[in-house]
Amino acid sequence: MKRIYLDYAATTPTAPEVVEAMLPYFTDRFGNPSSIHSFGQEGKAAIEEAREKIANLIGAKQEEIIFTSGGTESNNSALKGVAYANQHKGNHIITTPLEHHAIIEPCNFLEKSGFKVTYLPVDKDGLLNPEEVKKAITTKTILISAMHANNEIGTIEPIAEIGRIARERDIYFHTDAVQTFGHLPINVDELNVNLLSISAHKLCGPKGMGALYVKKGTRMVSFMHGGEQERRRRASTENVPGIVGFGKAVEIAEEKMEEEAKELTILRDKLIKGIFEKIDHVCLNGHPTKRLPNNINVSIEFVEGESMLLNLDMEGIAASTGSACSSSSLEPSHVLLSLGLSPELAHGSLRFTLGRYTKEEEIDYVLEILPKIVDKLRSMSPLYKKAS
Amino acid sequence: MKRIYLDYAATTPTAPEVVEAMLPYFTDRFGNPSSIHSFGQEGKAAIEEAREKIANLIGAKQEEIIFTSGGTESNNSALKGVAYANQHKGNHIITTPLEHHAIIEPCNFLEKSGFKVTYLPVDKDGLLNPEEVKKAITTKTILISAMHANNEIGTIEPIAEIGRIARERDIYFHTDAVQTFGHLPINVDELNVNLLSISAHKLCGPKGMGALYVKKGTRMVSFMHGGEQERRRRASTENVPGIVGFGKAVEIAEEKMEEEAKELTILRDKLIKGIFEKIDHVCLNGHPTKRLPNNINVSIEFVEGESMLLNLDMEGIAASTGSACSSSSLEPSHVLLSLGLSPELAHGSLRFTLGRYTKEEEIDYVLEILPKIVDKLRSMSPLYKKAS
Amino acid sequence: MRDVFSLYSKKVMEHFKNPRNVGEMENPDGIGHVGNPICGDIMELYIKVKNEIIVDAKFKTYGCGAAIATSSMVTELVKGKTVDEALKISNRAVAEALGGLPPVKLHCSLLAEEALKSAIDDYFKKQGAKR
Amino acid sequence: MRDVFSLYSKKVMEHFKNPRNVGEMENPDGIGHVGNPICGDIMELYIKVKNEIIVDAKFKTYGCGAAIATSSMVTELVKGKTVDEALKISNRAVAEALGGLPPVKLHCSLLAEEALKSAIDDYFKKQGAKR
Ligand SMILES: Cc1ncc(COP(=O)(O)O)c(C=O)c1O
Ligand SMILES: Cc1ncc(COP(=O)(O)O)c(C=O)c1O
Repeated sequence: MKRIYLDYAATTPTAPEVVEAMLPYFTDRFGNPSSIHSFGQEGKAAIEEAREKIANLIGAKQEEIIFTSGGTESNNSALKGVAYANQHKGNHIITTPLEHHAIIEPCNFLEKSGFKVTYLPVDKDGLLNPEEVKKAITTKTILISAMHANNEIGTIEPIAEIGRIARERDIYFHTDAVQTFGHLPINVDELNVNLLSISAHKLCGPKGMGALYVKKGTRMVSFMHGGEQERRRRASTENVPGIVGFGKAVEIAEEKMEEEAKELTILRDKLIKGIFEKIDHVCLNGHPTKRLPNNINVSIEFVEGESMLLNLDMEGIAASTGSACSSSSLEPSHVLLSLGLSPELAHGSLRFTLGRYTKEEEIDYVLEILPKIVDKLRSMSPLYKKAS
Repeated sequence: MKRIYLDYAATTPTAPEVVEAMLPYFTDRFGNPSSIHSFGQEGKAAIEEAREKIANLIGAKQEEIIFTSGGTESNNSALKGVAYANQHKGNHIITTPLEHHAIIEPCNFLEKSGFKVTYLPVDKDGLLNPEEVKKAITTKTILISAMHANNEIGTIEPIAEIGRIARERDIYFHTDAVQTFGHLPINVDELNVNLLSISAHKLCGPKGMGALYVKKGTRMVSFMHGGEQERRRRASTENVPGIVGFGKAVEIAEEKMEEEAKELTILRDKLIKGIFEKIDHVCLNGHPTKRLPNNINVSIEFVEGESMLLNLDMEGIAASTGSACSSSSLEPSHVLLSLGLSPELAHGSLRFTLGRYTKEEEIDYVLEILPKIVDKLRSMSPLYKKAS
Repeated sequence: MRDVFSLYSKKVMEHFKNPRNVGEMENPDGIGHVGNPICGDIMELYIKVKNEIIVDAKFKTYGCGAAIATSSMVTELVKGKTVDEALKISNRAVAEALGGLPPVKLHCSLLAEEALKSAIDDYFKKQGAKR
Repeated sequence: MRDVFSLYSKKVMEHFKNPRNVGEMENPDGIGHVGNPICGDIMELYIKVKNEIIVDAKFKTYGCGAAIATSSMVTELVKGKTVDEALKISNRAVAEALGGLPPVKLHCSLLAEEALKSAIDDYFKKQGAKR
């Protein structure tokens, strides 16, 4: 059976060109970049080349890019690093209820050590209002963190405006751009950010590889303590193949980004339209237009997400849900709940995220299969009975 | 020119079999292990298989292994995790002056937030004395961390005895086994450890991949906050190819370890003997017999380490030094200084670390080249003039 | 179906794919209704009892894979059992009959047990009312 | 030599591999001695001066690649210069003549500058003593 992967927001396949680029750095040019011999120096040269590509794509300087082990580490470093280093100025952090766990959990951790965290309100489409940021700021605010686009519902946030507000008040501003980097144009100056998190495996790069942009002059302490790598800002032997692969992924993204976004938007809108035509009692989650080009998130009433996923999987289609049942926490997606969705609708959510290798036939296939699955599940749902 | 790599303690080439094992997980079985669809579940199955291999090799249970991004993260997690979680019991940590920066720096960081750190004395061969551990323990001691074998001088420490002392007193005991895992037999019960750090790239596995053994029941807080991966103990999308590669590297190590250790010991002793025969004013750093099978560390008087390295590199030989000049700190190796070596001798240190692909001819070649280099450098050294 | 790489055992997936005894029942002797949409699991269980023996069982379930499979399994398990025997069917027995459930999904098997108890309760009540 | 993957520039490596003017000098007009083994760098610089012009320079150095290369370079730079001109040779000039040094190694070029100043100082002292 052919398998159709529509879960690009969770992770992407590593592009063959990326794997190709990485290969020599495993077995041949395998040196430790801290070593002064040629094995080390060729590794060093390779990571600096990758760093340059990443810096260029977001309009940053090379020395403003720190490699990390992924988006989660970038977020942990940014939040904890700024919080600890600026404690003397204040203990207040502003963020949003839409953030990935990799922001929420570090915030929870910081709250335990004396920081206060304010979560901004969001509207029903998951859009932030910069005016609310102004209201939330106090004299103790040292950091604002708001994601560039949401991983579940795809809503793209007014980061530049929020950044401007932060900058005017001299407050550090971080954005989690894990879902947008390599997919939408990013310029750190235009976005007015001090820190920006990215992760390679969301743009057909390798897993376990990320980076943090840190604007020159930003006061922060290290998160990963040890050796002198990354100008003493992130210890541990550099993952040279990973970094090279990240660089290659960025090179490809730079080239294809614009075209890919256009193509995916067409497929995205086709899938949304098709679902609405073929299934009743459906709603779209996230903003209808300020939306990632590859994100479809719908709630389908009277059926539960995981059972839809399993049925899709049996037909070879990989998707995702915000239903509790997909996590060990037993609570549905905090993002969907923050939009004001009922738990029922949150449990009935289904996310398809498209990507570089998605074909139109795959969308057609989903539109053929999904309605049947929904019918089947509704026919055994005690909720549907009552509603019909 | 043929290149000879004798810096295995810094990093190792990734074994071709390991790369082979990783490949399918980049492009084909690339799913996110948290996803419930088949792409995700095959990734999940793969990481659990690797976890089992690692657990088996050290006599641990599968659920006691947490994957990390490397030895540094394992050490940071262990130290900070135990310190923060046991703060109510005490604020005293005991460690050694031999530790890698990935232990020393987290300790420095913890000292800034109210913890006290005691560094144990070591003898001239870098050996710890378990009796000193007893003396250092106070009622506030919550954690002891002592490395299994030193990365610079190769001395193997009496970890089991130190562990016994810690266990009798109910104090958590961590060991940094980055240099021994996959090279020497390890059994966590025999070593009496609660936590043990390992890193894949030191045993022909991939860079950017490590693990932490955490004995069941150990009280600690997470270091990397975010999603629910690794039973909520280490967030971030799992580096599936890295984990699979780590598993494969461990599988190979298990098979070859004993034989490799024997062979390397012979080559090691040949190189040490040869250096002493061919060069005067030389001393061996580290313990003569309680020593890693692959480690040669000598100090060569009147010449400086980096200039030896560069000359070796020009002849195709990759080695390492504890001289200041190899780091940005401008201070010679803290490990060599802790043995009581004069700064001069520390600057004149040279480390060769052998490994799986080292051949006897390579050792012969070093013994042919090194004396010439030392002669050349001594002839331009103002120190040698005065001494001769 | 690629059972090898599934969150669930072969048996769970088999019951999930082809759930037994789905649907409503006309004139059931007992109805169990447990769960709520907030938790993401709702189960309705219907039983038909003759001479203290459960002769038929049906269900309707809104929920995850484990919820549907346990619903299916519990209806299979009760058929032919006396009411007293059925009361002794634990959630563990249901999970075991399915070849095990992932730890995070064990609570779903509780739902099945509760639905069964609730249906039998309802049966007792109705019996009591008849007398 | 694989300059492409070297810590140092081509020029530095060239001077490191074939340092110019290595050795002691008989009856030098000035000797500079700077650095100490604790820091890992020691440099001795000898100059021969005729009519206020440095006609020869030699060195002995214990130290890293940058220390040796800057020693070699500074001896090349001073030859043919007047003592006053030589005094103006900065560490930056030495580093630049070598095509740059890695940032962590810039202090080594300071050593060369200091050795030169110290040798000229010594020359002045000896001149004073002669008068
Ligand atoms: C918005 C966002 N932030 C952070 C992360 C975490 O990145 P990683 O899995 O690379 O740690 C993800 C994805 O997992 C994400 O979608
Ligand atoms: C003893 C020891 N501990 C920790 C580390 C750090 O490991 P990693 O580079 O994988 O972070 C190393 C090597 O770099 C080491 O030799």
